[in-house]
Amino acid sequence: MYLNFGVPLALTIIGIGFVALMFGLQKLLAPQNPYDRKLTPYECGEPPTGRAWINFNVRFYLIALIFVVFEVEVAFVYPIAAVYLDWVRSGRRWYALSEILVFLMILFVGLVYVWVKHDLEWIKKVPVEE
Amino acid sequence: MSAVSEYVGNIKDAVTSIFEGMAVTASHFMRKPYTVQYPDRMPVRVQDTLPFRYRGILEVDLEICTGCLACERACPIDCIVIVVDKDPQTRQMLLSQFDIDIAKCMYCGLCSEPCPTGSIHHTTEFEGADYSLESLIRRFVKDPVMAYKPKKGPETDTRIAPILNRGMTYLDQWAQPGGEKPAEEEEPA
Amino acid sequence: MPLLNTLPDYVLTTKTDELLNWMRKSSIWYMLFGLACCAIELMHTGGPRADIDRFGATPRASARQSDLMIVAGTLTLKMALRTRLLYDQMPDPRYVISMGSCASCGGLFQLAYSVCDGVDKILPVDVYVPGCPPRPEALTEGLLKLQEKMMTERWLVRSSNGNGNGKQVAAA
Amino acid sequence: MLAQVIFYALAALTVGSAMLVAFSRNIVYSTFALLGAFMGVVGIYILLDADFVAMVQLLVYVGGILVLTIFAVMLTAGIADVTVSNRAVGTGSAIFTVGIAGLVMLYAITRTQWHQASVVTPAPTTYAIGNAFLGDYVLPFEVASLVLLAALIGAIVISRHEARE
Amino acid sequence: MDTLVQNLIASGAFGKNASPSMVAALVVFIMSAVVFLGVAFPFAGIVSWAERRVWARIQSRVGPNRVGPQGFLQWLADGVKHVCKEDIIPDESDAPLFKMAPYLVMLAFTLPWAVMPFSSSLILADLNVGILYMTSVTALTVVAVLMAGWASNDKWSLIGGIRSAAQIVSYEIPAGLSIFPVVLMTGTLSMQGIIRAQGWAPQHWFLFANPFTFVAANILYISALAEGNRTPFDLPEAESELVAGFATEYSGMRYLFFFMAEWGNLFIIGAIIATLFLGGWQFPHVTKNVIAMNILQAITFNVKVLFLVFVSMWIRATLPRVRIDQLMTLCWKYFVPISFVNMIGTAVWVAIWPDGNSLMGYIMLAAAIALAAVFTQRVIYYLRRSRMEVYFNPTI
Amino acid sequence: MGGGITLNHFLVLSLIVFSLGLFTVLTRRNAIGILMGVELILNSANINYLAFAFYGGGKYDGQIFAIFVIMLAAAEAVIGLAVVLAIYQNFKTIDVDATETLRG
Amino acid sequence: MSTLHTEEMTLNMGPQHPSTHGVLRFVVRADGEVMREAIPDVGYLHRSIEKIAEKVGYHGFMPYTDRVDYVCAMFTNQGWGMACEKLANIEVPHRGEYCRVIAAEFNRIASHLLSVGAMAMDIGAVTPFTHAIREREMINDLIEELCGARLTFNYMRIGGVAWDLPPGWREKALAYLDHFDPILEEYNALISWNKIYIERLANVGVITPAEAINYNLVGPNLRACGIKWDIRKDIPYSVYPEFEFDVPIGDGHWGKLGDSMDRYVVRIREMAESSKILRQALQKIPGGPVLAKVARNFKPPKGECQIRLESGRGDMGWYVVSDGTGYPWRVHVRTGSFAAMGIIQKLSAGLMIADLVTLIASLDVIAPEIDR
Amino acid sequence: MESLQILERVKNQFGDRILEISDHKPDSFAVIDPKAVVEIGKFMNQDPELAMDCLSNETGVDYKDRIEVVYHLFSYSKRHTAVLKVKLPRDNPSVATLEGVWKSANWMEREIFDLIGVNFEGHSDMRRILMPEDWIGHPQRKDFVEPAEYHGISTVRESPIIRLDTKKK
Ligand code: SF4
Ligand code: SF4
Ligand code: SF4
Repeated sequence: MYLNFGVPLALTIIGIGFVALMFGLQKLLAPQNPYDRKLTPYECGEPPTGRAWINFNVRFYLIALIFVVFEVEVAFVYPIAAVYLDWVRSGRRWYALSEILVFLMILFVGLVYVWVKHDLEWIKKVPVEE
Repeated sequence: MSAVSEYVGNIKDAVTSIFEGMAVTASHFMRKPYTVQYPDRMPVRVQDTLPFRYRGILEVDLEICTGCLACERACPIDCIVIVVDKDPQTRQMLLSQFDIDIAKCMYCGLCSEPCPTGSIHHTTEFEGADYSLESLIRRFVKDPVMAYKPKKGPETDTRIAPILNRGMTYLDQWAQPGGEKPAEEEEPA
Repeated sequence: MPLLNTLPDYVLTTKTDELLNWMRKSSIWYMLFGLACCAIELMHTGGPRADIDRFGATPRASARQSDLMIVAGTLTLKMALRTRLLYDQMPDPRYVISMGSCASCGGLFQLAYSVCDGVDKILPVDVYVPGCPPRPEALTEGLLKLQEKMMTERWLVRSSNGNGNGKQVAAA
Repeated sequence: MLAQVIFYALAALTVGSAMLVAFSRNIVYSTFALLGAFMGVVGIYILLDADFVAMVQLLVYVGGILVLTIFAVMLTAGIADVTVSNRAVGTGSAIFTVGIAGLVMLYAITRTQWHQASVVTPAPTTYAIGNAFLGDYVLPFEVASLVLLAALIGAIVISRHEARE
Repeated sequence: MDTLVQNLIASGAFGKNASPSMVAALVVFIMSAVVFLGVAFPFAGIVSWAERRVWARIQSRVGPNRVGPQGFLQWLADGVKHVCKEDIIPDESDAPLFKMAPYLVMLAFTLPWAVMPFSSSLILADLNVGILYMTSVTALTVVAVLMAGWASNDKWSLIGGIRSAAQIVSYEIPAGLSIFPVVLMTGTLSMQGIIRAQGWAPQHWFLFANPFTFVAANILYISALAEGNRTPFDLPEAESELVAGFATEYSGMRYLFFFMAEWGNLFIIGAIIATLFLGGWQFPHVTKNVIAMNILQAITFNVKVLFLVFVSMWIRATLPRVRIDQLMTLCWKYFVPISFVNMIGTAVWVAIWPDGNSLMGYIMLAAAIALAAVFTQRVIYYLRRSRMEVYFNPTI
Repeated sequence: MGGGITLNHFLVLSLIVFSLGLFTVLTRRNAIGILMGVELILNSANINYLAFAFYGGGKYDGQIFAIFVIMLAAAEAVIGLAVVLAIYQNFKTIDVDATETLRG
Repeated sequence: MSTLHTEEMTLNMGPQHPSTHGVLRFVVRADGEVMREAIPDVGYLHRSIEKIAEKVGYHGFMPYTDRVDYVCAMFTNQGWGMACEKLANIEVPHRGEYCRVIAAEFNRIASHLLSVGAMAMDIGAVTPFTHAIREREMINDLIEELCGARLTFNYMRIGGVAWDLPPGWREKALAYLDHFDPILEEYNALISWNKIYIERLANVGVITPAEAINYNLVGPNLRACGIKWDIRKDIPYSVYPEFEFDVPIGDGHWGKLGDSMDRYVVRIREMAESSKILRQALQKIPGGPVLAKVARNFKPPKGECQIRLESGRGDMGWYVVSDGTGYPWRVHVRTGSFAAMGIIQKLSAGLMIADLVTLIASLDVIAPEIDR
Repeated sequence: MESLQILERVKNQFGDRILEISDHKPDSFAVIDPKAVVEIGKFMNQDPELAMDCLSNETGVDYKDRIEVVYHLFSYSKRHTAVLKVKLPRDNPSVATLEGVWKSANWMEREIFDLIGVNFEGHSDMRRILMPEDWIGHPQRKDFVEPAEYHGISTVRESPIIRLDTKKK
């Protein structure tokens, strides 16, 4: 098993090494001619107005909140899904099935709740002009 | 429409419409491309396939240019420069300069309409890309040439006759909208 | 430390140069920069008939990833400053094709009060394509001309003629 | 030997990133440094023969919590000017407290004689965990889903009244 | 791979007292390098060329055909060109993060190849959490994209990065849920195990095992496309809205790595689907020869994957782009509930027929063939309908 | 696990991570920073669980506990960040001290 | 979201932006993905054509009219011709009018093709765009054979058209129309009825009829609001009364009345109508000259007039003041895009950034027509 | 209704505020008092007989001695059109805006302000629309001279062709 997980390690090293190598090559082959106007942010030809590092809209944030919960749920279901077949084979199928159903149902309730409470909608209200 | 049937209906619409779209693209995948593999991989030059009326880069046949300056006057943006002056001895019109700035020209064809002999005319040539603007000036007069004098009756000179012939056909087929007579152009605008 | 135009002139190095130039010229990404009527012909050039993608030239939206700026159309004074900025934001090596009479010298709009007669007043232009508008084939020919020019460039080899890599345009 | 190298590398990654999290003056750097810490911990888990847990860590921490945190940073902090992490507790006192606690625990660790069983050969753990979930730990398992549900609804309710106005 | 290492040591290729771990490390390293440089990297390039050709053809163009035979080396030209490009780091940007993002992206693109089951024995590491590993390493992409978008300090990049992140994380849910039906039916997480549980014949593929898996396969494919930022979900790179999305400020090599990762992910998407639902490398036992068998299997696998890659190109050439709110609606209101239903349905199905229902396989297969027939009929209709011979240009 | 890596190695490692997490919690005034510290602490706890499980002879209870801890961590993060959000939009700041002063 | 006071961010869309057709600029004040407003900033293509008219004579101005709206230059040509003819009241020969109509309708198809294609591309589907370009290429071939240029035609003259139809042209044109109608259907199957496409367009940028008139929207944009108004029918000019065609109007079938989808569909249907007109015109084109006699130094009497015609972007007005000399005193073009641009700021509030793109595309604004 | 009748009707309504009605072919027009623009506009917009619901065109003309603003009104319901004019002095001309009556006036007036230099009182944002903000002068005026350079970009370009003059003509 360590051997197996050695592969990702090796791939990591290789990938990073590859990228670094390419950058080295670029350092050698590419011209470097920076000057201040070249380094300004790209704004379709306009001089930039306002900074980009601003507080972004919350909308994505709620999505992320919901996401994390379901992600954990997915993580939980993996092991039982893996053993489900054995349990079915060994004749405790309805028990296992009910387990899974209960677990999923509880979370499905969560989804339904979020849905009916319109927290999945993208609120396209015009923000009030102050 | 109730929510559920709408839900299902949306799925159905999406699937069917995407199905149709994929069918169309698949059919296009089977068709042969519409590309003209300019410049190298094509049987004929593009220039030869262009219609007769195509307004390409201008060309002047000095042999039949009468030096009437009608084209220079007709050009809205003065990209034709003609210098023609009388030779003191032979009382002949002498063309000493005939330049066209094809970088500035807008290929509108207004200059070739009034030309009495069809000397200045558009070709189907369009390849003129170059590295400098100076090389985009077409200089037709190398050393001063005598301007052409329209004769009564048919052209006799065997060298000029075919050229004049071309010019006249050009005028008939192309450059004389509504049978407007070139005679009218003589009066200064 | 880039070793551009530093290597001596051996067969090997020149061959390498040729290879690099060949690769570079076969993948010219041009910036979507249609200004006026010529922009339509620019679209057509990317379109099915005169498919400029054959030469590996694809449009890019961002100046950061484009090698070629095809100035397609009338450059008004109001636009000129932006154009300059966009050109500045392109990474070296970068090239400019001036497409059409307007871009080359103002063309029929030299009479106008609000038009910058010719893009070469603000940018170094590599290839001028005459026409109003140039038909797609003409633009393709302009691209081929540009490729010829790129082939003559010295990349790694020390450049005897002033034909170094790209055009190291100084800040302006 | 190799195992040692790998262990120390991973440990270095973890601790280094953790230090960046702790000491960086730019909260965005701290957030992205968290990624390094999590990845290092994933490696440690694998060394500890817990491949499934490692994957869950990757999935939940890196894929979920980290992203959530980044969003939170982008949303709340006026990022451009959060280069200072001004102290709630003075750094000195903090270091003092942490130092004391750390020393105590270090003492405990080194002094205690842990009962160490003979190391078992690594074996796939997913099935064991799954069986446990369906068997002995079935109650916590179901409760977990309830906890998640509560978390979901709670989070939504908390951030509800600004979703509407 | 363990066996390989044992054999090597036994054969004494590394001298008498070679430390096994060292040998193993060496072997692993070399094999990984071979797979990455020999398969992943070229594929990423070639598929970019292939997509341009396919795309062009669908748009009745020709596409790049000048560099090498049929322009096959176009990808190389692009690569070299980008190496020769100046590398701009905008001075407004956050340099360390700006430089780090490409590394992360490449990492997210390299790691999945560890469990790529090319054939019955050609696999780097048959992790017994393989599929879980496959799905969870994509999480790195999210962080990388956010990093790039934020570090560029450019508005287009920021919006692009956040859009991309929100989209990827959202679609991880239906993707994860759509994997469960297969896991439920096989009871294993390892790629090889899943493939072994299927047969070479289509009716033994999980795609046709039962209606739920069929739906699950489609959902998984679409979600994977969404995670790979492919049309119709290419909002982050939406050229007409956000200039080039989170990569707007990147130039030269740095940009190319984002580019490469996107193309390379296509193969990974295809591989996941092919493994889970299309029977992976399964091939009838025509020969006893292990080598030949493996080659055949590898070919089968690659054919399946490439077909899926082609389909994704085809979709990209067909569909318009959805809006961000529609994207989320599609994910949370359509895919997630349907995946829930899928999962429960499969659980019940397995509870009833633990060993699958072979009759169903045939029925589903027949249905699929009928669908394909209808499709062909439509295609022929359009071919007949249009009179493409009306070209006025004699040179065509 | 060979190579002379003993239980203590892991314990010390987790100790260091824990201390750093504690330090973060103590010194950050930014609520999100505090949450990050908590995540670090939970990670160190997990390392301990797994280490004990590993060296304590192949029982999987440790791993199961670790999974539950991860689950709780996720829940905690969700709630915590939601609270951060609420605080932020009530007080326009996530400076914990400031919120105390503002409250009431 | 506004209670959460996420800072609003100011985006510059354009002047160099893939979506803006030609060089337009929008200052977008966005809150996350939702726009508060998008302020158009035009003039990047102001080429002072109206002023140039006072320098070059009446004939010499004809090529410049091509550049007023290069996507459908026939109409600008025709407009200038009609204005001058009305000033000097010149009678255009019957065949000349037919030639004008034929050329113009072909050009209308080309213009609408570009419009719908660009719209599809803005929504992310590139294939429809290239197909539209392909069809345009064929139309260009036809027009090129007719007048020698692909884009800047300079085909019409004061008092008619410059050149008669070349021999064999009618057959080609009819053959093309036979090819075009199936292509249109195919195009619809490919993109128009695509679910995603409809979802993107329906209920976006809804314009009420009253607004449309008040903002002086014209052409397809006006008809999309359900107002059956077409200069070709309602203020007949040229020989349009001789043809059978009907005026497609928007019916909020996919969403509200007057949304982007309606505008799109109106354009699609107008292409079919144009092809109808073309078939009739090509069938019953009379003989005779194509150009009335007009002196080369054309001097209309003192006076002023305004003419209106239905261009690809709708009601185009040419206002000409003549002082009796060979040079016009003042020329003013009132174009559809200029008016359409004026309404964007109002419509944009509350849309998403992605919607702004489709809104611009659906209004079919063309930079030179705004700036001239 | 015929254009002239319309103008007559307006004349009856407003009397001497209509300074002049010209039936000069082809387009007849009425010259009105600049101060009365808004009320006349309102009247023509609301009067059921006229119902001029659309200001189809508004433009400025610079005659060398005066500046005229021309309004082309049109009625979709009645399908008739009318032309109004106001004559303004050439130095700082100014007239009330019609934005309140017809929204379409907004941009057209901005254009007139930009190119001719008529100032419209009460206009919501009287900025330059076509020319750059920092442009000097109003180009459509007859006496406008093109500046030699703009931000360092010279606006003149000599033709590359040198006319070789052999002898004076
Ligand atoms: S084509 Fe037009 S622009 Fe060119 S020279 Fe002739 S008249 Fe002048
Ligand atoms: S109009 Fe013709 S003949 Fe007269 S000068 Fe020009 S080219 Fe010569
Ligand atoms: S060169 Fe001609 S076609 Fe091109 S932009 Fe200028 S006027 Fe338009």
